[in-house]
Amino acid sequence: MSVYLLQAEDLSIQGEGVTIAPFSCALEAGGRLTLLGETGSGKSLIAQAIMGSLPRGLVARGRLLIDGERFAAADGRSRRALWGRRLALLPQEPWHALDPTMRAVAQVAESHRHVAGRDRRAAHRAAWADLTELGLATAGSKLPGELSGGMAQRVAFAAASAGGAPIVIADEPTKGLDAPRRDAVVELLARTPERGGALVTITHDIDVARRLGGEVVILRQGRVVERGPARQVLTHPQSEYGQRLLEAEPGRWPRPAPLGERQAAVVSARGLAKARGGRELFRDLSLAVSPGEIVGVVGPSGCGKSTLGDMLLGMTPADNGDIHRAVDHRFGFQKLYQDPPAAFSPHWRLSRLLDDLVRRHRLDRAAIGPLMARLGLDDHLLARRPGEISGGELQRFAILRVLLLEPCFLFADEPTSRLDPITQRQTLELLVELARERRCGVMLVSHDPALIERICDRRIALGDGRLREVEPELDPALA
Amino acid sequence: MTTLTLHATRRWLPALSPRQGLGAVLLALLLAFAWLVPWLFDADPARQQMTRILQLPSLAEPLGTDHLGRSLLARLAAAVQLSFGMALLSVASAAIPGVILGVMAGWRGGWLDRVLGSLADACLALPGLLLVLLLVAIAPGNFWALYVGISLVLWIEYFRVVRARTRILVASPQLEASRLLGFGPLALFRRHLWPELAPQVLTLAAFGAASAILAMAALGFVSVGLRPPTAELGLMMIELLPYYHEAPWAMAQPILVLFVLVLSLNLLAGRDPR
Amino acid sequence: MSVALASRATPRWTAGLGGLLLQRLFQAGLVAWMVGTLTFVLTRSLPGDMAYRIAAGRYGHDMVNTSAAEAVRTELALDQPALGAYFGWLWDLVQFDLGRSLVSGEPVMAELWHQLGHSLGLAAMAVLLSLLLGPPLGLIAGLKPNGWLDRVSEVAASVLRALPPFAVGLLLILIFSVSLGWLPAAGHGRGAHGVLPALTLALALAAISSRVARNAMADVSQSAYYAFSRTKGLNERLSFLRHGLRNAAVPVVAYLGVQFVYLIEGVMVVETLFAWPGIGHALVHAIVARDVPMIQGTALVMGLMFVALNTVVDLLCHWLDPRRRI
Amino acid sequence: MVRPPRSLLLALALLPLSAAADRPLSVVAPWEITGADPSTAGYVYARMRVAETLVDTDADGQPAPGLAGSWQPGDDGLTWRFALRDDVTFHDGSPLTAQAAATSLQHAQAKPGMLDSAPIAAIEAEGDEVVIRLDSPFAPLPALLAHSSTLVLAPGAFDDEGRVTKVIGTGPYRVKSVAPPQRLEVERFDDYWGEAPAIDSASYLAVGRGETRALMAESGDADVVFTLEPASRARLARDDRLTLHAEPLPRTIVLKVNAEHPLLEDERARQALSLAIDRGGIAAGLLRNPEAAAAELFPASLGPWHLGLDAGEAQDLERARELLAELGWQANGSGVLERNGEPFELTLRTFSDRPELPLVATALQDQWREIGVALEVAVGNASEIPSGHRDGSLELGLMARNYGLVPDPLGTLLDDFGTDPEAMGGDWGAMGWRDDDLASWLDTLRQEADSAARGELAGRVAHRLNEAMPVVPVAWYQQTAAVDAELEGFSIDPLERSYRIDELRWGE
Repeated sequence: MSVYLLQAEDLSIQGEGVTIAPFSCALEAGGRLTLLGETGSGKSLIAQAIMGSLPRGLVARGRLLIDGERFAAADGRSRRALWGRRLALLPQEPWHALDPTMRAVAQVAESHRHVAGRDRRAAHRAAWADLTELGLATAGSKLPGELSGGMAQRVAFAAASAGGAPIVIADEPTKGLDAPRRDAVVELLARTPERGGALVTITHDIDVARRLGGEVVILRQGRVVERGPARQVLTHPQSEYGQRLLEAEPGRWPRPAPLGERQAAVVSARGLAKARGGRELFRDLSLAVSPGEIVGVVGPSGCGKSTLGDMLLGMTPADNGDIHRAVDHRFGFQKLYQDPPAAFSPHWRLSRLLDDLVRRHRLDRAAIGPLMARLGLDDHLLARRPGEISGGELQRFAILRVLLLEPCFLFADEPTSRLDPITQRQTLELLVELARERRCGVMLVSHDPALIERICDRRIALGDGRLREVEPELDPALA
Repeated sequence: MTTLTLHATRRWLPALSPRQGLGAVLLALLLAFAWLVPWLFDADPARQQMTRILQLPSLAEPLGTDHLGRSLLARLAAAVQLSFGMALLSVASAAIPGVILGVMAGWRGGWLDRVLGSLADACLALPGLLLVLLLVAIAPGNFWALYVGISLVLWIEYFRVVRARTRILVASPQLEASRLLGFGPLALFRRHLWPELAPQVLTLAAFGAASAILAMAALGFVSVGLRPPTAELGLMMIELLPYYHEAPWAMAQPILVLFVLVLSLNLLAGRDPR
Repeated sequence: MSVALASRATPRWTAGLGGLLLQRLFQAGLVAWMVGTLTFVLTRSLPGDMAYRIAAGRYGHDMVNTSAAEAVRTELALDQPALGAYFGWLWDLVQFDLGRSLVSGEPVMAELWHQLGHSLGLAAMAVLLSLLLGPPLGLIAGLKPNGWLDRVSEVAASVLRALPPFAVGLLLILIFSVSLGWLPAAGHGRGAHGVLPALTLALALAAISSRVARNAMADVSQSAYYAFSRTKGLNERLSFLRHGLRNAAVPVVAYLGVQFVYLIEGVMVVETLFAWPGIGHALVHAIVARDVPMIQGTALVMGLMFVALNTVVDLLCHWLDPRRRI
Repeated sequence: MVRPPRSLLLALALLPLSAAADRPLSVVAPWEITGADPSTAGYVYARMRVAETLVDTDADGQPAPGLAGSWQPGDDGLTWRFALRDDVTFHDGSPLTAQAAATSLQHAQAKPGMLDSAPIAAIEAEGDEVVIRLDSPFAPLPALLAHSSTLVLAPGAFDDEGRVTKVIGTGPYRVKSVAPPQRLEVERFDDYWGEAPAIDSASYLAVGRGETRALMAESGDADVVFTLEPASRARLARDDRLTLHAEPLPRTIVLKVNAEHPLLEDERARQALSLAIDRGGIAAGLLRNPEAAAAELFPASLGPWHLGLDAGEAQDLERARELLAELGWQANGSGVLERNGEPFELTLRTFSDRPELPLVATALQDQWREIGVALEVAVGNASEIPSGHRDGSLELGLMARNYGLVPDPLGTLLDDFGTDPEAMGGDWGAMGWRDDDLASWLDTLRQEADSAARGELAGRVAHRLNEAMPVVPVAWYQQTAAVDAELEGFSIDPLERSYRIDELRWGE
């Protein structure tokens, strides 16, 4: 029996508009492999090829060796018997991957019963044991709808690994989670290799790759750009793309130009307080945002960051305290959203959406051309629908749409948390430049403290019910 | 891709998929048949020839004659014109209030939602058949009152579907963003709500039209609402029913026309966007 | 490590039931009042002389003449002022007294009991058959959207939607009783009599419920949790039973409530065609013969039956979908 | 319910036949059972031989002894004495006495029914005779007592308010169960005074739709099916498991004309409308029975009343146009006749209880369009014709008038035309028309007993009605029935009084 748990030889994928170059790897017991790359680089397709769950229309070629057994990559059906028993897949966005009408414990117990083969009572006990060990004792009998992102991730992990599969493939395990929960998930994943299994992780987050260690493979448009041990690849990357990827970490971004003197605030608030569902979010909070200034708000998810922004825009009432806005500009208060496609009606071409805006506010069309160039958007994008262009391009289009109204205040609610690192850096740099140029105050919300520390003029930390004005020089260790 | 998309729908409806294209073509053919026949053949739908009843389709009479010797071609064309008009009226008189109230209930929520909701539940409990029978009795022989009566019950389906969809959409960021950009309620409805609701509403319309005509046939079956010699799809089925053994092809024609109507409206409604 | 049974975060299915039943009770009261008033107003504004109509209903069209009409007018005191009659009726309604049929003289409740029993039996058998025919076909079609079965069932649904119930009924009689002789053509008495009318109704209902089931299953089979149930090791059958069926059942059961609207219209036609002594058939005669107490009684009972059926559907949805209990 | 020993022996004796005898007979017909009272549903109980009347009818429809063995009028024609049979018992075992018969008839007279058309002063019982006293002589009284609304029921059948709670008659079959409006089951009554029926039990089912009735005959669910749709008759004739029967009926499809209406008051206008009707086309095309074309009111089965006119000659479009031209009607642009600005437009009321009536109305609509008459057809409830007669709003009414309600058509004619010249016409007869001769002929016919004189008067009445056309005949009816080939002894009662199921037996 070869020492390798999982071996892939010249694994390649063809299909409409998708080609993944031949890729090989070998994972022995305790081995870790991380596929690092941006959206569309084909990293999740490789994982699905290994599992044998490629969508219709895509064909895999090459050979796979799992636990000594040889499989042809093209024949996905043969590997179905291994699902849950030898190969476990931790899906993206686990809160969608759990059955909304079935309680958490039942979804874990069914893996114990039908995959691991335990009888009903033993499976039930094992499920409760898993959940308690993951700190979910109270969440066991809840429905997925009642669980937070982090809790759902751990329930999905328990369900996926209940079958005792030695090889675990985790697809974007930290997507949409805030910093503390991201670290908890990384630690959870590390258990499999520590217990003699093999871990394949797919992520776009460099920090996660660094913490996991083991072999790192950097992918771009379906081709391997660089591979090697994490310590070496993630500190001194040889390839040019690797370096750009590293440069995209907030810690290495250049500091933006200083604000200069503060003019009269575009929006200021005094003694704000808000409670939600009986829990107090914040009390007697006062702040002011002056034109061109970038104010950062950071804190764990659910601490009321978005609610604060909505209050400044006047969309959510405050429990008490008052808000003063620069009155002369009716459409001056705009918002950027976390999930760009959700902020657009998917049925219309972008050109028509722009026409509506121009016709509504009688703007002059001449301003659009230069602004699009500035945002790096070329004209043929206008003929497409929001769903047919990338997340980065759509977010930049959202910025274009907002800037046409010359806003005086912009609330950016985690605008780049779903984007890839390079696009994230590019988008935020553009946002800061344009805010400075157009003297537009920005409140930037993010769950990534390093990002907030790097580009914001002032920082507000929410979380333990009190407002803490954080020192400008944030200690990098906290990142 | 069909070339028949009307300009009005271009602004309101996204482009038609091949499936919808087929539906539009079928519908256009049916309407062309209804409006061209009286123009090409000058046969009078009410002229009877007692000596030539239930004739097989022949060159002179392409669709044969019915139990009174009347030309089925002329009658079917007249029936399609009348029934389409009234099915459209019935669907519109059900869809328009249904959609408007649905959007209002979904958008505003709160007490308005509860009031409209309980009104809809109460109306759904009204035996629709009874209302139609009473309306027919009040205005005997008046088809229009009858078709509106039929839609008294149908509007609730539109209301429920639209309210559910609107509730989800109103909470979504796309509407919030557009509202911040300064778009008014009508623009929001046209750009965000209608394209999402259109497939579902049109599917309901397809079945609504068919059930309106079938309700007419059901009433004719218990000899209520008859008004000779008008040719109406539902009533033609009843008139030709006794001759189902002798001339099955005669009774099959109105049913076939209704089937093409249902299928074309169904295809036109398009696949559910989900 | 003893596992303390965590406190029940999601309450048993009976939670939130009280509120639902109360709301339905309120709706029943509203329906009773609305139906009563509406039928009262409508019947009052019916054209034609009520005395003549009732005489025709009683003595048949051969024997109806002015003397018969006058006898009926005096007997039933038809010239009562409208408002007095309305409150009189309302007062009787509160005491659950629906009065006597003007045509047959029997108490309305007795007639309704006999006819409603038959109609309810037919409707129940029809819904059962439609659930056996429609949803299973729809679920299988939904597993492979746009597959050949999906297209065939869509066209079949359109055909069944376009076919009038009496055409379907005639076809069934021709096949099953005339040529095959398995089932009686019409009438009532033995259980076998109800099969063909119920099947006629069921086909119309199945056409719609199969499309609803197909759409529901198409959503479920393309959802993330269905894929995860497969990749975590469950075979196709277990995934379908444990995750596919239940999630697809919720919209299908919810749609049941709306289906009864079509059922009542179908019942009228099927009862006339198969000579089934049901409520639809009786309602037509009641309206033609201007038998006002019978019309009001039938409308009231049909309305309340509808509310009851919707309550049952709500309970079923409440049980099936735990998300509603939070 | 313990069966009396005597019938037990009888049952044993018939054992070998019992296998065939106890196969139930199922009868299907279009008419529903609205209740238990003879005035509303008497015809079903009479036809299913559950209850009987004092007077019966013989094979060719003349009055014959029923529960009353014999009867004769007093010399002044005002008191009639009916001698009852002495060997008759009701289904509840009680004997038929004169007093029981009198009370039953008194209940019948209190409710709307056939007895209203006779000037009855009192009905009493004297010894074993029922004595009926009249205000004025009325020759066709025995015929009235043959109508199903005068069925004789046992005293136990009535509650204290005179409502019939249970049908206890004297017929060969007794009610086993009744489920209005559709189903009635009867079983043999062993102590029947007449000849015991061969078939043990029978059921009656009311089926409204013609197609369903035909299919029940074809599928063998029904042994005897009455009133077949014209369209399905041809198909059933070809089925060898069934035998088809058809009998002309004294029921005629007629047009009731409002003779006071400005367009219709002139006799020539009525003649023109009658001449424009293609009776042959309607009879052959719609009713699928060419002999049904009726140029006159009374069919051949009514003997002296029948004139024997040919339907073909009754159609003459040219003559019709001439008559209308004489009255000053000219065709306007759209082909409709007009006279000083007023178009020739009429509304015809009919009803759909009899499915062929709306069809005939549609045929008339097109045929009258040929001569420029615009006809609007309103299909509604049967009662709209008598109520239209009463308030004068009726213009034309298409209906099926039964001149054989009782064995002698005079009864119906007196209702439809009347004998008082000042107040002629009736709900289902003439409207706004008077003719002194006709009134006097009908009046003498009421008293005249000699049949030769009655025959001559009948001919004169028929001729006058045919010229004046207060009521325009269109077509005669046929009673049709599809019978299981294994049944023997089936015949159709021309007066539709009885299904004669007691004469049926299963062949070997």
